[in-house]
Amino acid sequence: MSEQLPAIILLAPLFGALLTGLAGNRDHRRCFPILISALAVSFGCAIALLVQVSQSGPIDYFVGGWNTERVPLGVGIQLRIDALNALLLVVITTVALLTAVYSFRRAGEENTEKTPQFYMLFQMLCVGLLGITVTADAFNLFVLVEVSSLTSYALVAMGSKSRGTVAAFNYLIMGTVGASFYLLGVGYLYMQTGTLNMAAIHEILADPAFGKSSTVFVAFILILVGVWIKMAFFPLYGWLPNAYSYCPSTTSCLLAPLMTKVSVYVMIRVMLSIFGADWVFQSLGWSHTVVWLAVIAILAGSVLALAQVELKKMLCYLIVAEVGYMVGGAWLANHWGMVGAIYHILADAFMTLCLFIAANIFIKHCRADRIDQLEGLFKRMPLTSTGFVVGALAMIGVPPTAGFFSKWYLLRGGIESGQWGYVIALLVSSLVNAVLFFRIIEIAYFGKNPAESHDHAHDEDSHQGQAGEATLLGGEGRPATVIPLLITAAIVILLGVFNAPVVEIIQQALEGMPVVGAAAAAR
Amino acid sequence: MGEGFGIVAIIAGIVLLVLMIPAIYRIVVGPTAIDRIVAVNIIGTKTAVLLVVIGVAFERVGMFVDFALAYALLNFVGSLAAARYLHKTKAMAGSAQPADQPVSGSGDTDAASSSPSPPAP
Amino acid sequence: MIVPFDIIILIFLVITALISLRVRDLLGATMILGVYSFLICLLWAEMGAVDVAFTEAAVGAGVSTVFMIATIYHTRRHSSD
Amino acid sequence: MILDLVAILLIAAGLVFFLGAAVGLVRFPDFYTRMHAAGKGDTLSSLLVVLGFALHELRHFDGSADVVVFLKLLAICAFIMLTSPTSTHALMDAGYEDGIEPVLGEDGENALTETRNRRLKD
Amino acid sequence: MDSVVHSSLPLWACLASLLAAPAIVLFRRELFLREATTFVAAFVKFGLVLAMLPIITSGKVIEFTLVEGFGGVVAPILFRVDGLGMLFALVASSLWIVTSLYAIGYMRGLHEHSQTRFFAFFAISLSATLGVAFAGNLLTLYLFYEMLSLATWPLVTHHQDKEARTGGRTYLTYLLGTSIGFALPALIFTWIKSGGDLSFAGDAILASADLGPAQGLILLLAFCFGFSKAGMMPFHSWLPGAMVAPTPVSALLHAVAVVKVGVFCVIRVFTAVFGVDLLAKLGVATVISWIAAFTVIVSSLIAMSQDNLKRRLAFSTIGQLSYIVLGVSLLSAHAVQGSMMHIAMHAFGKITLFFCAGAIFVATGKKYVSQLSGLGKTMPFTMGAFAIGAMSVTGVPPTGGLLSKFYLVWGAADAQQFALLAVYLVSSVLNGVYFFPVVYRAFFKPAPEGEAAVEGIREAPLACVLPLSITAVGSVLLFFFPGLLLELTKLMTGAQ
Amino acid sequence: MEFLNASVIPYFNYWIYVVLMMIGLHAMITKNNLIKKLIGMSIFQTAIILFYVSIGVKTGSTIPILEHHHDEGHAETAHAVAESGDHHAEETDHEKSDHGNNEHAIEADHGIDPDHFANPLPHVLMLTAIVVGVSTLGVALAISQSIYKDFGSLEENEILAKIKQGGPGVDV
Amino acid sequence: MKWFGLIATVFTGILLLSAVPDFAAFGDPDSPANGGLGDHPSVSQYYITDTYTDTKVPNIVTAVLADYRGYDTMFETVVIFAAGIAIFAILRSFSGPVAPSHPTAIDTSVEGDHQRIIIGTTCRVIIPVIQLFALYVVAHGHHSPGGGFQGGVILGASFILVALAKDLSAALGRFSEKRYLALGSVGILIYAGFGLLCVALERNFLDYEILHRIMPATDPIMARSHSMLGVEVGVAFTVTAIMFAIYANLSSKGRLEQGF
Repeated sequence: MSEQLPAIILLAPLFGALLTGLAGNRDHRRCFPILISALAVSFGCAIALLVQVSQSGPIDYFVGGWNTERVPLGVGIQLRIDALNALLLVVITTVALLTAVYSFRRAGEENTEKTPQFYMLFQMLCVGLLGITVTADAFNLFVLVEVSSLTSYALVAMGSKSRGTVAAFNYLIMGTVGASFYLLGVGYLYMQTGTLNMAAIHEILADPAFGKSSTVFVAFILILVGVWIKMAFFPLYGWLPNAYSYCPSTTSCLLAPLMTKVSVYVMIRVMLSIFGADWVFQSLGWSHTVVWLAVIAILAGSVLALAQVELKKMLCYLIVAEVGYMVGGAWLANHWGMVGAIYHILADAFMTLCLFIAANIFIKHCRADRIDQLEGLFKRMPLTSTGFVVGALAMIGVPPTAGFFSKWYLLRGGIESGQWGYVIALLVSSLVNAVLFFRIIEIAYFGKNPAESHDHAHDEDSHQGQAGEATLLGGEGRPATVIPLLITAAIVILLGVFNAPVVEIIQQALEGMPVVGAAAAAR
Repeated sequence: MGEGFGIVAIIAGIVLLVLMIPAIYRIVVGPTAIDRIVAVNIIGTKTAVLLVVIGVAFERVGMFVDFALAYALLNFVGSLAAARYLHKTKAMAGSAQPADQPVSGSGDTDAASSSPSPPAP
Repeated sequence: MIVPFDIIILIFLVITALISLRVRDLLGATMILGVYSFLICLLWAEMGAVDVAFTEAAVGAGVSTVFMIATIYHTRRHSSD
Repeated sequence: MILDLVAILLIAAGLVFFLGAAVGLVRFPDFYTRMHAAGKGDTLSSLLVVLGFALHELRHFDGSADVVVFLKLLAICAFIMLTSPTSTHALMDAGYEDGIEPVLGEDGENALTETRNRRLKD
Repeated sequence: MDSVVHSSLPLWACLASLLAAPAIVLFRRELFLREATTFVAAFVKFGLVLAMLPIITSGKVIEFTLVEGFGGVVAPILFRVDGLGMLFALVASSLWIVTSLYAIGYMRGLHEHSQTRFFAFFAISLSATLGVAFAGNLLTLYLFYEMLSLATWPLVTHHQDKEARTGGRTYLTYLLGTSIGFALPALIFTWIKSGGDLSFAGDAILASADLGPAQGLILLLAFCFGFSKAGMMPFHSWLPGAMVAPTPVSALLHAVAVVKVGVFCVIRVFTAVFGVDLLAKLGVATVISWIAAFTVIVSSLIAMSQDNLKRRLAFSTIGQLSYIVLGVSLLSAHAVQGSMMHIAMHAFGKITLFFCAGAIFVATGKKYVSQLSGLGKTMPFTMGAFAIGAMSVTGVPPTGGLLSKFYLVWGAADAQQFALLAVYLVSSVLNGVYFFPVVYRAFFKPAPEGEAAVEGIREAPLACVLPLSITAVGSVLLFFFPGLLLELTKLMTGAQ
Repeated sequence: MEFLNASVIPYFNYWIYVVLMMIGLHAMITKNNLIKKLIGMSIFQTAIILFYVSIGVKTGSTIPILEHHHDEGHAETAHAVAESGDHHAEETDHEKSDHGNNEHAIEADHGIDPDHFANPLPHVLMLTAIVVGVSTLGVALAISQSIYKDFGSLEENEILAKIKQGGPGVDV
Repeated sequence: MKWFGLIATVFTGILLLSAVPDFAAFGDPDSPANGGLGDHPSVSQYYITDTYTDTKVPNIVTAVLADYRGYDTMFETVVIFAAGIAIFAILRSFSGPVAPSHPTAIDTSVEGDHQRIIIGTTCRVIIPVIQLFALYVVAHGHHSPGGGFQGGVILGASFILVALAKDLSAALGRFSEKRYLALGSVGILIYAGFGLLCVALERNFLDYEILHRIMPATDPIMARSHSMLGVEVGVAFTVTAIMFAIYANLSSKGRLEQGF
């Protein structure tokens, strides 16, 4: 059975979604256990795969049994799991699982009669993201991107906020353009190579004859732009802030950590597995331009975040800046930059999750989403605040959180490749983050008379009819929301403290690659 | 496309396509939506025919006839929807006549399930 | 592939695409999009992509126009551009 | 061979009718008359063309497959004959409901209004 | 270093107070238990540090790896105790006991709010301080350095009013800004240059790196300004701002822990990152010397003009910190030794002064120098201790300050830097100029009208007076028994 | 004219695809009405499909469905292969190596000339793309209805103005 | 925005056109995509020459769709299903008084009546034919163009036609919400179930070959062929259900009452 894991990891949430559809409509309480068990199976598979991969190297899985012994490569669809996507699988399943726990009852409150549908979309989104991660077929990736996008449009539009619907429409238009550009790029590649399998394309493109082919060049631009739209890279970020800040809280917890990160993964996958590091960094010679774009993205994201008064929107702009980190890191064209970018994917997923869960709890309990309305929160919900502070510190890059170490590797990459603009942008953005978060922490820490607001909190709770519910501390949210937050905070710290094994796995994934491999980096 | 009849098919097809130009002219010029819809209807019907023509040109009519058939059947749906749209918006704008009993159009009908129409003011 | 068909249909396609975007009456625009999809179907067929053409026929003639009309019915028929 | 000849004749006839429909579509003054040209000419021309090709399919009458294709083509004819007038009718009706005024006859009476009035009386 | 002992003692010493923090929160309703926890933690911590002392004095080094990294990726989180670290840890942990006692008196005396939070974060700050003292490599050092900045923020802003908010904002802006903006890139640059080695063990990290003078200068400046807790101008103004904190905080943290962490880091940078040899070769340390000298003089001059007692002390601290930095940058053995000793000497002296300032505030509510007239009569113990502290900081016998200043001056002479030697002397005079008027005013000026009615001794609570007496006595004792300090500092400089 | 012959005529499909794509993209970006945007989106997606299908065209080829007369001769081969059961894999292996070495040998073996049939792969891919397109269209229409319900308009500028005003029904 | 759009469009156009001269000529059978590159034979050549031996399905597109790239197709079905659920999630409204913006009366004018008779009769004739034909398309996908998706859309369109000819509630009477949601799930369940069955028999996902063990009287190759039919049926289920679901929701603003 263990060799079937690459398929099962996807099938578990898929069947979960179908079962939710079949069984959940009658009784909404059945949805949650199905969700949790499906995601737990996925999570188990992801862990098993990570162990397997880190011990015995990449796994190839041929759907339909069309393996290379029978047919040429590319006839069937191949799934390939190497260290890189095994890590990402673990991240996706973990985040999904934590969000699922967070969604307990919350989802029911937010989508009263559509809970089963919400959970179905939730699980199908996971299917899409996991599928994007495991596939080794360029077109299959497109299909799965569409699965994930379509579900995310719906998840964003499901909310009760009317602005969320408008945001969803923009998201849909931009997302379609992005996916279409990607599809077109794959078409160009197919035209030049006659295959859709990433490894096969890579093999063909390795021929120096393609170094100057304008078709391949345009294909690369198209794919890159498409993926950039999907990840909200700076000039193309327009859809993100509204979509993530006006959607239901569970959705934002799920989308914000995962969607952009998976897109960054796709970019790295395309760069390394389809075009090859050699071609991208040496034949193309664009590293400097893209890194400067990333610098602009980082600075713009930070500045825009600084200008926001709404908490979630501010976080959204920070995502834009963080995307700049990752794109810049990946394009530094050296080992540590790439390691940093990949490590930052992992770190940022958890950081963002942490901040979004905390922000959602804050917003729910304050009934307000502006930063200056958060006064005195720390007194009321110390645990939530702890989670928030951990996320904030990670975002700033304070050791020993994961955010520090990703910045550490990125900076090393930046210094080594002499991209001083990037280094400075990274530092400036850290400082801006510090300003941003301490502004919030200050407001939440100072605030008005805590005793008063404490009583007020009780009022609110009883008003919402949750008075009977067990809460950890007086004004704290319900355990199902606070526990995932604390787990995430713990992960953020642990991922930082134990970054060495993770980095080792990343290095294993990059092994043997021409520009970004560890061997290439060794002087 | 070798055989003699392929040529006939191609010529017929070209003529059909060229004769679509008036329809497209009508689409461009309008003046009303329903004029356009009529032209669309014509092009739709002709598409079904053209599919058969293409099939003959490929010498594989058997493969094309299926969806020419599908076209002939489904082409109807678009026009019907447009017509119904115009009807309904008209009904909305104009005065509504007293309720009639629902028409039992198709055999296994269900007058009960079609929800009773609220009496118009 | 049948070259004369190809060229004529492609020219028609561009024309219909432009018109459907020009027309301010959304109902008309939708119907013209229907024509566009008929032509596309013909194009696939003459390029030998029968399955694609069949799908386009089913989708274009059967459902997508109807979806759009249903939406226009519930929203507004007139567009400002 | 004769079959082919008949087929070509039918196709040619169909194209001629279609020409008529096309000319009518462009030249007629109002919606109803255009509809008239389009509805009738279009249906008939389609029928004739498809019938022509159907006859062609009977050219070597040996395998059953060809007969199936022939029958399917006939079915296309049948359905065009069924649906095209129906949609013409529906559109005509819709056009009337939409408030398109026909060009009036000599006596200044709108023919459709007249029918309508008469039917209301019944 | 010849022999290395592997032991988890440093970890436990570090954790002792960190683990106390949750306990303090847990006992937030039982005041006695809460304070007892603080005390127990303080004593345990001090005990653990003392337990390590024999090992260190016997010339060994304690190492403990908390999280194992691996070759070249990133340094492990590593504890390593050597003479300098031991010295600093001794000072910090011993003074914590005293400060705890003082804090209880102070906080209760003023009926402060949120005392639980205060004690908890205090404990965490101490952990971070010891973490810095025991850090075995640059990464661990940076980690605890940042932890300290963050953990002291709630203490600085304890009052939660507008002034506290401003002070806290300045505090974090300076500390985080410089550490992220300067220290972090410097760290990473060091990491690259050294080929992945950040450990303090063995030769200096950059000893064998190829580094041009310009690069070296930039790196050195980045480090010195990056660790801006050392208070070098122009990154000094957080320190006066942080005086809004309750006095125990000012006393322990801004006279001992936080600021000394800054200079400790700078010393580490000089000795363990660059190494004296490399700096001598590059000849860039003079720049730091002159910046430090400038800071010394200017801060003394500013201190003279301050009326707020705590602010005056703060500027004095800035000057004294730069003494230490200046000493290290002289690169002569005696000056370095003097610098290390001055950490301890100044700590005892300055904490006494702060305690006194706090005690005055608790007893009379007075904050300004100009209000202190005649206070020597009502608060003789406090003002006596103040005099001793002032003597120590100025360097008047029989107080410990004299010894360290002596070594510093000696070192300056060794280094043939007579201008800098003059700076030391002039600034000592200035120290006297801004401290002794306070003493004079307290003892010899008559109390202002209207307050004179109070007769007899009216001291602050015993919990306040006792600690300040202890530290004052400590200052004097250090003059007579400096053996341990000399031994520890020799351990460090002896190798050079 | 030379330019036409050299660059336009052989690539006519590709030129038109670019034109359609530009039309669609322009509409998606600049049109004010949401439904118009969606019309643009449809055109845009169709352009891509056109591109793909054009890749797969071979001059003089027929549709990718095997013809009847192949059926008879070939069915036997298939049966033979099937009967050999477990040897199946080896046999295809053998075929594959043949395939790599000499295409003509294959033609002789199977009687299927790959140039005789249009390339099926783009068709398969585009089936999927059409499906995706219609699904996206459906969702987009649903979202537009939902927007209309909230804002009473489908014009982008009106919606933005209403959001800015924060009128009734708009939660900020 | 207008200028930005124009610039972006023109830029994209120039970018795309810049590569066009580099393309293989239109219709070239030896282009990389069609004929392969040097010693890399193109995948499509393999499909054309070997599909029949591998699967015994003459329609290469169907074979590639449902077998070689069956994984894609499964997710394509999931996309459809997701769209259906998405539209349900966005539009469906359960509560609230029926306060339609338009009077929803069935058109009851005399003309309307008249029209309904004509259209109704036509539809009554045509709908069964369409449905039958749809089933034929699904079943005959191996030999002629068609298959689950096309058949499903046609079948869905037939229900839409019912709704158009009468009204939505009539169509819902035949194909209720509960039914179509279930049918949509079941369709994918069938598809994925075929795959999972292969996994259960210790082969890779969607490796239909092994199913000959449980299918009576088949060999591995025919098992592929039959399983393809099976998954096509699954696709048809989902597509039918979802196409109608989308229409039903769109045409009634999610109320599933009278509708459009």
